[in-house]
Amino acid sequence: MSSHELRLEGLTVRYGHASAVEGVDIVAPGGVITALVGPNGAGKSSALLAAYGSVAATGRVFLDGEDVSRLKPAARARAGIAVVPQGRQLFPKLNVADNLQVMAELLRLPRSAVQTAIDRFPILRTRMKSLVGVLSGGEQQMLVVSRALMGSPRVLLLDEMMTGLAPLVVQELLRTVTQLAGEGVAVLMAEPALGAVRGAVDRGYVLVRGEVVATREDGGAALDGEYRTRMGVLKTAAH
Amino acid sequence: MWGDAVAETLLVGSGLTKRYGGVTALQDVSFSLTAGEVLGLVGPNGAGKTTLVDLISGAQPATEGLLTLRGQRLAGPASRRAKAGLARTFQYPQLALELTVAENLLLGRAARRHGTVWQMIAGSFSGAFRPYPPADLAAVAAIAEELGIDRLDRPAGDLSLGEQRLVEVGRALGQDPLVLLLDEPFAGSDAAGVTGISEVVRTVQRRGHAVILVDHNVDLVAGLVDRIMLLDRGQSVFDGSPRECLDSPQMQQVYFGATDPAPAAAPDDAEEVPHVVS
Amino acid sequence: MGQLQLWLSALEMGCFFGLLALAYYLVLVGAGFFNFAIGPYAMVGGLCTSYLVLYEDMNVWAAAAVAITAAAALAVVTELVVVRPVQRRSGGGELPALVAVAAVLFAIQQLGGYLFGYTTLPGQNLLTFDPVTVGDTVVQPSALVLLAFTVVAFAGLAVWIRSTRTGRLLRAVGDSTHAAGLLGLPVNRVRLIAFLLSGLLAGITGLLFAPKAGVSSLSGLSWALSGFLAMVVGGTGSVWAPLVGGLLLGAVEVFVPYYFGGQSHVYGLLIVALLFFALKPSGLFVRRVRA
Amino acid sequence: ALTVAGCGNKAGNEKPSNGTASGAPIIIGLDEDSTGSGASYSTIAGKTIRLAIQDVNDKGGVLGRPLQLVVENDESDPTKVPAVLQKLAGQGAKALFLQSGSAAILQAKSTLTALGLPAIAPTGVTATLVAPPDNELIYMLANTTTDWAQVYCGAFKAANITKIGVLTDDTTTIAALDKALLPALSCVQIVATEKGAANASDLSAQVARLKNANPDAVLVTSVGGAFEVLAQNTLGSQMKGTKRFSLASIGNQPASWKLAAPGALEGLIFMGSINTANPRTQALVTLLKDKYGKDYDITAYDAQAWDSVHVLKLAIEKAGGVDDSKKLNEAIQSVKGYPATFGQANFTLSFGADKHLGADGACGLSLIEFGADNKPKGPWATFQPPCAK
Amino acid sequence: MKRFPGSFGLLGGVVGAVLILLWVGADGYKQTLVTTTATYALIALGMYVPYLMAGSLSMAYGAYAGIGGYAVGLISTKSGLPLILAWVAGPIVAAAVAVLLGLATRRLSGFFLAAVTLLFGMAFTAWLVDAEGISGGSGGLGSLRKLDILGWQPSHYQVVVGCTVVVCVIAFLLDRLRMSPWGVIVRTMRDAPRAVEAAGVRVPVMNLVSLAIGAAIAAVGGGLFTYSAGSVTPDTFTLNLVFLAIFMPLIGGAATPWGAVLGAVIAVELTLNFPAVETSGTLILALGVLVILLIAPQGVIGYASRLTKLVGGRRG
Ligand SMILES: Nc1ncnc2c1ncn2[C@@H]1O[C@H](COP(=O)(O)OP(=O)(O)OP(=O)(O)O)[C@@H](O)[C@H]1O
Ligand SMILES: Nc1ncnc2c1ncn2[C@@H]1O[C@H](COP(=O)(O)OP(=O)(O)OP(=O)(O)O)[C@@H](O)[C@H]1O
Ligand SMILES: [Mg+2]
Ligand SMILES: [Mg+2]
Repeated sequence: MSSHELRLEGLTVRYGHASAVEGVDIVAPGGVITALVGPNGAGKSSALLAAYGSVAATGRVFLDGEDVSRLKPAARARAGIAVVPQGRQLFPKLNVADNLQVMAELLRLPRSAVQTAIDRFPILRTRMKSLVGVLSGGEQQMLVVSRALMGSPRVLLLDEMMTGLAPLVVQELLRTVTQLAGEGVAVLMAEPALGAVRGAVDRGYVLVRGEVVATREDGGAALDGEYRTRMGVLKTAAH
Repeated sequence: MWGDAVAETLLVGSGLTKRYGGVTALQDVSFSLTAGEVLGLVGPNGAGKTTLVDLISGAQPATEGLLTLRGQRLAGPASRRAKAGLARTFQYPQLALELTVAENLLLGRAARRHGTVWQMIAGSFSGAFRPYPPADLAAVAAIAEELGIDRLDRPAGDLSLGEQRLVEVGRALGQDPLVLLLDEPFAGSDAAGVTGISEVVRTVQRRGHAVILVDHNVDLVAGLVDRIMLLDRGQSVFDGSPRECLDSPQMQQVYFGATDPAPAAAPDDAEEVPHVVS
Repeated sequence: MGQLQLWLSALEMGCFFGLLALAYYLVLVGAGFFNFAIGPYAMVGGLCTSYLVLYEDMNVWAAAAVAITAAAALAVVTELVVVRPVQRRSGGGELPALVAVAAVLFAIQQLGGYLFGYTTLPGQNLLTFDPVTVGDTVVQPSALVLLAFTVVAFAGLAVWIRSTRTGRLLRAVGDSTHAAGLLGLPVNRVRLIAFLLSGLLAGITGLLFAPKAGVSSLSGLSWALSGFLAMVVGGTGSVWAPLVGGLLLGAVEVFVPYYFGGQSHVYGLLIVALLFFALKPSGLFVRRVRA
Repeated sequence: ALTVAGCGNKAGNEKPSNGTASGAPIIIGLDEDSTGSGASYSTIAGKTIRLAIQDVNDKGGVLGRPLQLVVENDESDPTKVPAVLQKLAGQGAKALFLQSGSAAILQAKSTLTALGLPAIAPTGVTATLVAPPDNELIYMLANTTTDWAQVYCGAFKAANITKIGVLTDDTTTIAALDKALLPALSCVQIVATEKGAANASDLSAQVARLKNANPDAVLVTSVGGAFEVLAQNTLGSQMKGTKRFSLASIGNQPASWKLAAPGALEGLIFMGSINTANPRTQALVTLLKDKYGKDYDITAYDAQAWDSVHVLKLAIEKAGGVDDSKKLNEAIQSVKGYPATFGQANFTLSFGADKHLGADGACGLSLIEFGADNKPKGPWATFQPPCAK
Repeated sequence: MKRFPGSFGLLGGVVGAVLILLWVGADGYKQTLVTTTATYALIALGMYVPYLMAGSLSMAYGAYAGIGGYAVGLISTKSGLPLILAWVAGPIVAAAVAVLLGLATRRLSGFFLAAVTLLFGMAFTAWLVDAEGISGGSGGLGSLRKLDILGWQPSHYQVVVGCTVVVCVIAFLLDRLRMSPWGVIVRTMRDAPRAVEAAGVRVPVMNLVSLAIGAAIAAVGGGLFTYSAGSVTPDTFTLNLVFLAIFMPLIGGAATPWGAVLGAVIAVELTLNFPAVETSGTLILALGVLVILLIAPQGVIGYASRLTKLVGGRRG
């Protein structure tokens, strides 16, 4: 059982002139769950997408010590980086099976991978031939998650993965993710508030206005406390 | 009138049913909402919450069922119901991405002035000669302040998804609705957003209007609502006070999972979060 | 009844409209975009062949090969030089790219006129055999070839789109270019394939249909509009939708004048369209999803 | 591939030179649709206008001065016409040739009045072009539809035809022409009138209706081109044995004959204006063949373009110059008995204040029959218009 | 800028108009260029509200311009009414027709609407040819009266000035309309119609209103052209013109109505005044459009404002 690692060095993302992420250094080691918390618009999604390669960024991305900054998203995906993007990044007019099949082909996985992914959530199996666009918000989110867990990722980038999912599903998913982390997968999850996932998080970063303002290695509760103080401080500082 | 003594009944739905071909998304759901009441709507994924919001707001026609608002039958296209006093947000934000945040917020206000054909025609003239009604601008500024939205001149497309949700809530609030329907407003919100949205719910409640709040963050919902309705597979399986609901076997079974008890840090969390930054 | 001739005409027109609509459909599915330059590609396919045969004494097959290559090349150029840069530079906006292809439409028409002349040229038959006689109706070889090609093209593309890897990618990219790009699907390559195929298809279609009434540089616009109408009537819900739309339009074009008098064909078309769209505002085949 | 296909169709568009004429050039404007929907026929005449001007200049010009052509392209778009005419006038044109689609020419009339410049529409066929309003300054050469009606009637009578069907395109040009022509065909009963789109790809429905009406003959009225040939192809295969008549355009567009299915034009009779017995026609044919090669088929367009230039030349000479456009206009109106290059040997053109259509009598016309090779084989034996003069 | 919305565009428009009028002077050709430009600009402005703001592409603009043109023609030749009434009657009739057509197609959107309105445009031309008694048939209407506004008979130059004024006024008003709450609603309809419905505005009805406004403006343009050209025929306003009108705002910049005006100026310059004798104006225009879209996909105005922002940004 090998332990993987994702390392972002001096990562910067700009949209036009506005900078969303400004030279952050983030490490997500295998075996633990690393959180990236920050208020809305802090740049969490931008950082995660930059790690996956689908927004233009400067800085370097290392997967298990290897520089993958030059690789395109498809190549990074094949190298083992999986992403649960924020929002509904699905193909609404394709059915559930085809949505997964497209990803399976991108990752060059056998057909059986699609079946495995569908079986991750019972609802998906019953809706296998439905167009994804008619599913409920949560059902779509389940599809996004099971698509990301296809194959055997080395790194999981989870952007607000629990959005719109019922507690039952959240618990189930947290167990899965914790288990994967235990198997050595590097997990980096972005959340605007730790809430329900607090207990599962091992360490993390507080991101504010594109910059890392704090790092905690001592568990989710500590990170959450740090985040809350920081936000409180920021709020009063602004007044 | 005598609404002070006995809370007036605002919105009543009875026998609401929605079928898509073979799929029954909603089955014979009834509810009633009094003035000043906040109703929480929870249930597992695919239970029919969004469908119910769609049926009430008129985004989709009901297969069966009847709705009344203040005793008047509520039917027809979404716009007519909005004029009657409904406002809603969408589970996935529906903003005009090329317009600025301010303009998106303005839509809620603007629509009030352009509801009828004649208002639309008149609006096209008055708009050409007198573009900005100061009252609307002030209202938009107040809403942005309440929700903590800043930099109003950015295109909405430049916002992060969480920020977009907030704008969506602000737009609905701008309509000053009798009944505000919020579909998962807390999803992806940070602490400030949660505070802002909770504030919005309270504001509407204070005005003597009602809110239907859909969200999976049961702790937050429980802290805000007067009553919770639990939906499962399209049917209403429980309707009662938040405490009763959280403790009910139905809730344990269909929502939290039969074996698990309710999540550990539930109630204090709900209290805590909104206060962090205030 | 002697109406067999009319049915044949309707079928022939229908196949032609359907094929053009299929070319639209390919780009629509693969790039999420209405490519109005389909008509001019078809025009080039027909006109270039005729020109080369008539004025350069080329063999029909060689000329056809040149013309179809030219049409496909134009489609590829449209994507590489016009649509892609314009979309990138306008931040994915739909309108600038649409206007750009409308400009491409006019540019190709005018260049076609400049290169091949402004007169209508007779279409060239790829295969010449004796017309087939059915009762008192005569079926021209060109019609048979067009019919056969329609069957092959639709069946082939239906299978391709539904069950191959590239076909599935095509649908995914056209459905949400954003999601596709985000995940790392080969968006550019897939779009290029869509354009290339539609160019090929349009080129061949123009060439096969030209014998019916000739082809001139200005056929591009009217063909673009016919294919567009067929596409819109059929809807976008299925690969077969363009064919159904095309056949319906073909039938309308033939039978409306037949029953309501040739004087009123424009009015007839309008009324039929109004009635049709009142019942089916999004065409015959739709894939409905929540907004 | 596209460069291989480099083109021969630009030949003949070069500007005429001053030839042997010296003196200050007389500027003539040409509004030519060289790239729009009328390009396929406008350019035929445009080419010959240039040829005729070159010829005039080579022979010493007009009043010793060369004619100089300025050309603008309106693409048959009526909204561009006013600007194009103004532009020509701005370049010093003293008279204009309007060689464009007829909607464009119709739009030009009022601008002409505003500019005060006389103009000739060499190949115009629609009487509305020179009918009021705003017709003081515009002229046309060919016969009127009234003359055509007479000729057709004679033909129908000679061939024992009492019921005809009409197949027509949907252009405004033809709508105007039909309006004048069809009522004048009172000698026969019109049992059906069918219309098809000018860019139609299929006319079987219209032809089927015509067939149901069971006429003795079918008259196709169209601006020519693909529509005409498609009509003849369909008629040829579905109404075999029914006599077919047509207007002039099919005869004037040799390029379109190739569009016809083998033998589809055989027996078709059209309203020709080229009569090889006319010595002036013969001279022009020689000239054209010298210029464009042995295979060149002369058309009425060539002859009318040629005559337009010469009528204008005559008028300029009569007016003694071009400085006074009113005088020039009157000079055009004073041209009488000009022996035309088309029509029969004794056919002439005359103009007047009320006569903006040059043709004198029906001698400008003759009915020509197509042969099995899809080419005109010669005058129709059954009937020819009487030529009184 | 906040205090007087639209002043920036107006300033640019007025300066441009004055420069153009100075350039024109007494030259008849240049005057005609201006009236043609004004016509194109008005038709493009007519498309602005429904097409660029609301996102519904109607192709019936040839018909709307035609109605404006025939209003001038009919009032001039078949009635004794003051000619100026044509610019009241024409736009009203055009708006009414647009509403009727819009009602018939109210469930259609996007390209479905384009398809049906395209057919309507063709049918309208055919009807003009057929309705001899009303429209003068294929020959159209000519020999029009000159304007006589309470005894004042404007000269040709004054008409030219009038055209530019009308264009500037309409562009300015549309610009303000775009920024108004009404404009916000209409612009939201394009991307988020569900949100507009949910806010209480009936989207199909609002669409009708915007289509009517567009048709009325286009009719003003058709009337101007007919008046200055002196005649109108069924074929005067062709499908080509509709395509031109679709091009123009994108050339100039779709973000403001002034872009449509600038686009019209460029389109006329490229098709009519470009010194490439005897080549196809359409070809030059098409290539011009492509070049502009490749260099400045937001149109010339968008490009210019980006440049000024860049320069300003450097300084600031
Ligand atoms: N157009 C449709 N066709 C078929 N099934 C549909 C359609 N729309 C909704 N459904 C189904 O109806 C059910 C209810 O959906 P709804 O969106 O109301 O769920 P929800 O309670 O909002 O769930 P979530 O919490 O995931 O948002 C789902 O199973 C969904 O797949
Ligand atoms: N496409 C874009 N164009 C311009 N600015 C953008 C774009 N996307 C995001 N931004 C801006 O970049 C910043 C970071 O956005 P990002 O989506 O990464 O935030 P986030 O931390 O994920 O927020 P949330 O919690 O709301 O998802 C925000 O200020 C946002 O406004
Ligand atoms: Mg985010
Ligand atoms: Mg939902």
